[in-house]
Amino acid sequence: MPGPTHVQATINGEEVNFLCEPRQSLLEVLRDVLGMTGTKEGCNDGNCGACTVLFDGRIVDSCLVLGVEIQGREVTTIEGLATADGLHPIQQAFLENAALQCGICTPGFIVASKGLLDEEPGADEGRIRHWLAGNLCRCTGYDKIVRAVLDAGEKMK
Amino acid sequence: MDWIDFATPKTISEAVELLASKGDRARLIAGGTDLLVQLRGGRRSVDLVVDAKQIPELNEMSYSPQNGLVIGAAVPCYRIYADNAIAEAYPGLIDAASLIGGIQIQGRASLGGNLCNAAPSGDSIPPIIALGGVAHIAGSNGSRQVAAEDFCTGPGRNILQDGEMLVSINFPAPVAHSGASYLRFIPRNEMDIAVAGVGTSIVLDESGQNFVSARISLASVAPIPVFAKEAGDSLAGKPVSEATIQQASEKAIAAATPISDMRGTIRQRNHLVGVLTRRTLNIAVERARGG
Amino acid sequence: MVTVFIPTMLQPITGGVKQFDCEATNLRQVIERLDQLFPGIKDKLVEDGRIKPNLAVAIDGEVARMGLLEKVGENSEVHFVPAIGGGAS
Amino acid sequence: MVANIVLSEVEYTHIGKRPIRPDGVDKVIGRAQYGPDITLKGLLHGKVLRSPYAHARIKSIDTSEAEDYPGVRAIITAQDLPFASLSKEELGAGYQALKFASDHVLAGGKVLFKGHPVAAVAAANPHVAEEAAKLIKVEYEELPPVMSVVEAMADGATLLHDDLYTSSLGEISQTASNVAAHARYEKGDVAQGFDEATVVVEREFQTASVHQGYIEPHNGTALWSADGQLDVWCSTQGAFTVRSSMANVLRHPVSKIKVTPMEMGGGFGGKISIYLEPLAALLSKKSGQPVKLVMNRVEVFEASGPAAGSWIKVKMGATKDGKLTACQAELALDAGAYPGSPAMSAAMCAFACYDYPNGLLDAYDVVVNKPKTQAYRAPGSPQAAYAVESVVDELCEKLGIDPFEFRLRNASKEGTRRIEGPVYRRIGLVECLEAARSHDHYQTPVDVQPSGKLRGRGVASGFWFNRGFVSSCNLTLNPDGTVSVVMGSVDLCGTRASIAQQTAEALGIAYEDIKPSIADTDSIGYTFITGGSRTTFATGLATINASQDIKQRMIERAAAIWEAKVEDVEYVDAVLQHKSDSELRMTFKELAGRTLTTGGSITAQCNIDPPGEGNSFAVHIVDVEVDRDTGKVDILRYTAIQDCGKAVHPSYVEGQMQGGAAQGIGWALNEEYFFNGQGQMTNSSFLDYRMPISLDLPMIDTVIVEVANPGHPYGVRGVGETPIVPPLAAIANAIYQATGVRMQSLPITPGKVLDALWSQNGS
Repeated sequence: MPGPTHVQATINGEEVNFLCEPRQSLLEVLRDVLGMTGTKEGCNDGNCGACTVLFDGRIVDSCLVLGVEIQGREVTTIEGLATADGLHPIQQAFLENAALQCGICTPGFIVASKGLLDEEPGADEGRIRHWLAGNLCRCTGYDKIVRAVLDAGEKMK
Repeated sequence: MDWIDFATPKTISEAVELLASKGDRARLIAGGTDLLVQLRGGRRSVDLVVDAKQIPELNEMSYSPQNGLVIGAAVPCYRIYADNAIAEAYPGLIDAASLIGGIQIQGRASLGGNLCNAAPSGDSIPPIIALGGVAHIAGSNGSRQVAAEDFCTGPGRNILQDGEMLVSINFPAPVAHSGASYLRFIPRNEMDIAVAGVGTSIVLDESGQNFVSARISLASVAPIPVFAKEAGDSLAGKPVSEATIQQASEKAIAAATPISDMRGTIRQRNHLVGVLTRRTLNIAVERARGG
Repeated sequence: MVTVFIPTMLQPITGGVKQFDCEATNLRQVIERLDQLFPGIKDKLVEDGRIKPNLAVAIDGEVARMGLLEKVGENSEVHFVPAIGGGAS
Repeated sequence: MVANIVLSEVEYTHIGKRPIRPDGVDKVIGRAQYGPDITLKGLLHGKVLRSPYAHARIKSIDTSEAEDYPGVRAIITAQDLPFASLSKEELGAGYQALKFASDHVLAGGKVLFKGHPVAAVAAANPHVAEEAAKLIKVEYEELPPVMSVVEAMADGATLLHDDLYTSSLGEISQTASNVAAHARYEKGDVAQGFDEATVVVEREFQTASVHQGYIEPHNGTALWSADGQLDVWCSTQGAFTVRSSMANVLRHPVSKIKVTPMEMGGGFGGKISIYLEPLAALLSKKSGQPVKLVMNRVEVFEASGPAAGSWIKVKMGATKDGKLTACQAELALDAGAYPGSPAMSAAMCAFACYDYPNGLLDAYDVVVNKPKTQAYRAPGSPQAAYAVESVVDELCEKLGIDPFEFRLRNASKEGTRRIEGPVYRRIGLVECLEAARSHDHYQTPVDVQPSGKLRGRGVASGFWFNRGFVSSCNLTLNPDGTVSVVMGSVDLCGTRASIAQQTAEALGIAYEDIKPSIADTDSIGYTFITGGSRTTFATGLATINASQDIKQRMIERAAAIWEAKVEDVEYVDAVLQHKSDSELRMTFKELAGRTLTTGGSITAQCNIDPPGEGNSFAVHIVDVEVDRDTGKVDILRYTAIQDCGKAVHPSYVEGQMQGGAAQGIGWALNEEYFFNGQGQMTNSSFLDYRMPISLDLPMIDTVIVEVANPGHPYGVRGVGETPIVPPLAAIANAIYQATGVRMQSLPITPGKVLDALWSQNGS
């Protein structure tokens, strides 16, 4: 059995080097290797979206990406959204609209919403609901989440 | 998950060599949205995972009204539906590419992977079959081409031999007055496995009132995706009418051999094949008349 | 007088008596009085000196929180009800 | 368009406002530490080996090969639990309870559900632990599984437990049975009641097992030190419940167990029981290192606690004027592998919305070969309401009376005696029914039907107790004039905010000046779980009481500083002032700044087990569309109306109502445990266990009806349970209006709708 693989990637704008086993998912690498636990595991099979990250600007489930696959690529996680100037407009909108209850799905929803609003800040309710179909929330019934994303879109226009 | 090795070949020949060296203990990964779940759940076991995404031919996507469409085996769904020319020429394919999983999955999952995974419920397979897709295969003994309807051989099994890989799926250029559609029935509105799915592709005559030809393919109603040839053939030369469409839907039902399981019963699935055949034919006719 | 309502399933012990009035200042006394009149009923309600774990006692509509020490008022109503588990959100 | 309405009678400064929650920022930037996020020096990772069978005897377990596997540090089986070495005599009356609790954690002689833990491994990383677990050899003797209450209660049914007898309020059956308990409630004379009725409807209903579906999997991390100190970190609704359950199963003193509750990724009642925590503890004890276990999603479905499946028969009679004459129900709820289904609370909730003269209820707690059921939002009440509210709908139809009119004629109100005895105090059911009837949703006709689609509207009501239970709060006045509130209640969804608001209101200071936090079990008085819609009410009372204490201490301190009499000083709007000398005046912050030099900190604490439960009622209205060709049901419009008492933070109250409704919609339409013939769950993933996704739901309108609870100074009742009660029946009733078919089995899947439509057409 050979040893772990060296991977170099850009995560949240910074160059990162790490060792991982090929069988470790990007989610495991983020959480267990790099200590970035903001990305959450809900199902580990691509059906809940809690582990959503941006991979070269596209949203993906990080449980369905191998850590070795991000060699030379760019990843953005929930930890990369707020800046020294403050929260990202989507984060602020989630707070103001009470769009989180337990909060476990929240990082995934916020990152997924960023993937949409960066391209389509004017997305309407139907478009938002369709875009977020891969993100499960069990607390809110989605109502306040959709309102928060609509609200954030207004601010990002 | 058990230990795996990971290789990132840059050429088809390199990939073929790697695959050949491990036989059935090696598997090509494109989006990984099926493979990783199967490896993690112990439903599939391999020693070597070979990345398809560094190989240019597998990432190629090209379309011309003359030569048709080539979709590299590793091209993710979102690239297909983001391409306006392709979306316009192959709406039936777009129907499927935009409903596999959610947006996250569509960022990774490929039609090639969907075909190789050979699930009876694979959403893109009926439209690939209906549109006359051909699988271009490379292997240590050279390359070959296989019609999509001959590609799947059983649940999770396909025609690829050890050391062979899918390079691309090629589609003929759409002819005038043609249209296609894919619909599946699921209890939720997305993120679900088809209880039944139907892909249809039709060509109308110039008047738009008669079928010239039709191909119909079914998902989730047999161990493999079904090419319901007789159902499609029954429309050739017939007028577009409720009666002919009804007749074709009955032939589609006759081609289905569903089982009862937790997702649906035999009766429900046969019924749905009829409903979806009628609905997709009507959509396809509308599309054929519209463009 | 404290009014005690006898649960349906204990009425065989009371010979069908559904209600019972007695003088008492706390729950322990209520159950002692009951047991004097209907011997054996205490064993159904109390275990190891405490109200049985699957049982709750409602006094004037409030579930007793002090166990057998719970005070009963002059005109209190006492009901024996099943304990409900922690419902939750 | 109607969205969220709050019907308030009283306005406050902080209560009823919508501030940003104190824990919000950490949760939107990914910094909040949930259970699986914890890491410790030398942390090992565990994996549980689980039974593939629903019912089998364990003949042998061989761990030798796994023990030799490189990287493995510890392996445990039931032999490592204290119960294995305790005799029946030593344990006396507690024998059976401990046996059940211990066997649930790690199977002793028998496995009773697929996923039942049999052994656990700790290793250097989770992959090695998983590989090693596969090397443990277990020999089973398969037994026939018993999967439904109907099967389990049948004569000659296979028994899960040889030593389980039916307990009927202290009476124990003579022979062993799968029925763990039977309860009966009675009032008046039902036979006579039915004789007086013009219309009698009797129907049977079944519901499938469903899961709470929290997104965060169960987890547990433990460090058992050489001196016997056991530290536990986990996601739980109640750290003290975990502590006592651990003490019980591990026979370890509570004083040696410290439980630190992490942030919680959803519970809904499912995160009260212990699962992985004792395994982590035993693995840590054996390995000498901290051990973390996290379930995968399959394990969550197969081996945590779903809500009970049920069989319920309801019979109701009413006069032609629409007055109920008699209500009768038999309710059998499955407990899973060990006793403890919510059958009794289902019975108490069944007719709680109605005032009726004659009633008879029989409730049965029945064991079956499924994972042990747990609470799920108003446990038992949704199943009961599904049956009762469906029958009420049929009565209304037969009598030709509007469903709200019928409910109002028979509504429970202040003074109505519940069948189990207690009398309602001030409740708000009538107000909810009236708000629902006059709501824009009910006043607007159902949209016209597009071709092939059938539309209909349904309504239903529901009830939950909202009992208080024990809570503790410690308040500290900080030198900068802020107040720290330490509580034992974990924060599921805004607890910090609602407690901070109540504290701010009680003290008259700014919401931002309240610093709420949640303590471990060593640092606060006993506090019962966050659940049962009790926390905003009971922990709120604790902080309000402690706040009064803080005020009194501040008055005393001001008096001491001013060398005045305590009774001459008063606290008005967060200002300390002398009643007669207007020169003597200090703001809250000024006095706070002087505390350290005038005698030290001012603190207060309150431990409370409050009376004054604020029963909550809800009424829901739903419009559905049924696809005649596919049987698919879509929710077109949804309105939830509820008496929550005073809504402390209306946004989170609305969130509870919307979330509960969404879960109820899933329960009604698609969610179910699907078992194969061997009793094995076959849909244990979020793909096949179909919880509603964003596209499945419309916006969910709410009306908060604020009928103040007289048992709380601001009128708080609690909210979280009741909203899951009405949706099941409301949707079934709407489907009936759309199709003419009564659906008597949940979930109402497209396949069942098709079958029903086919039978209706006689095809």
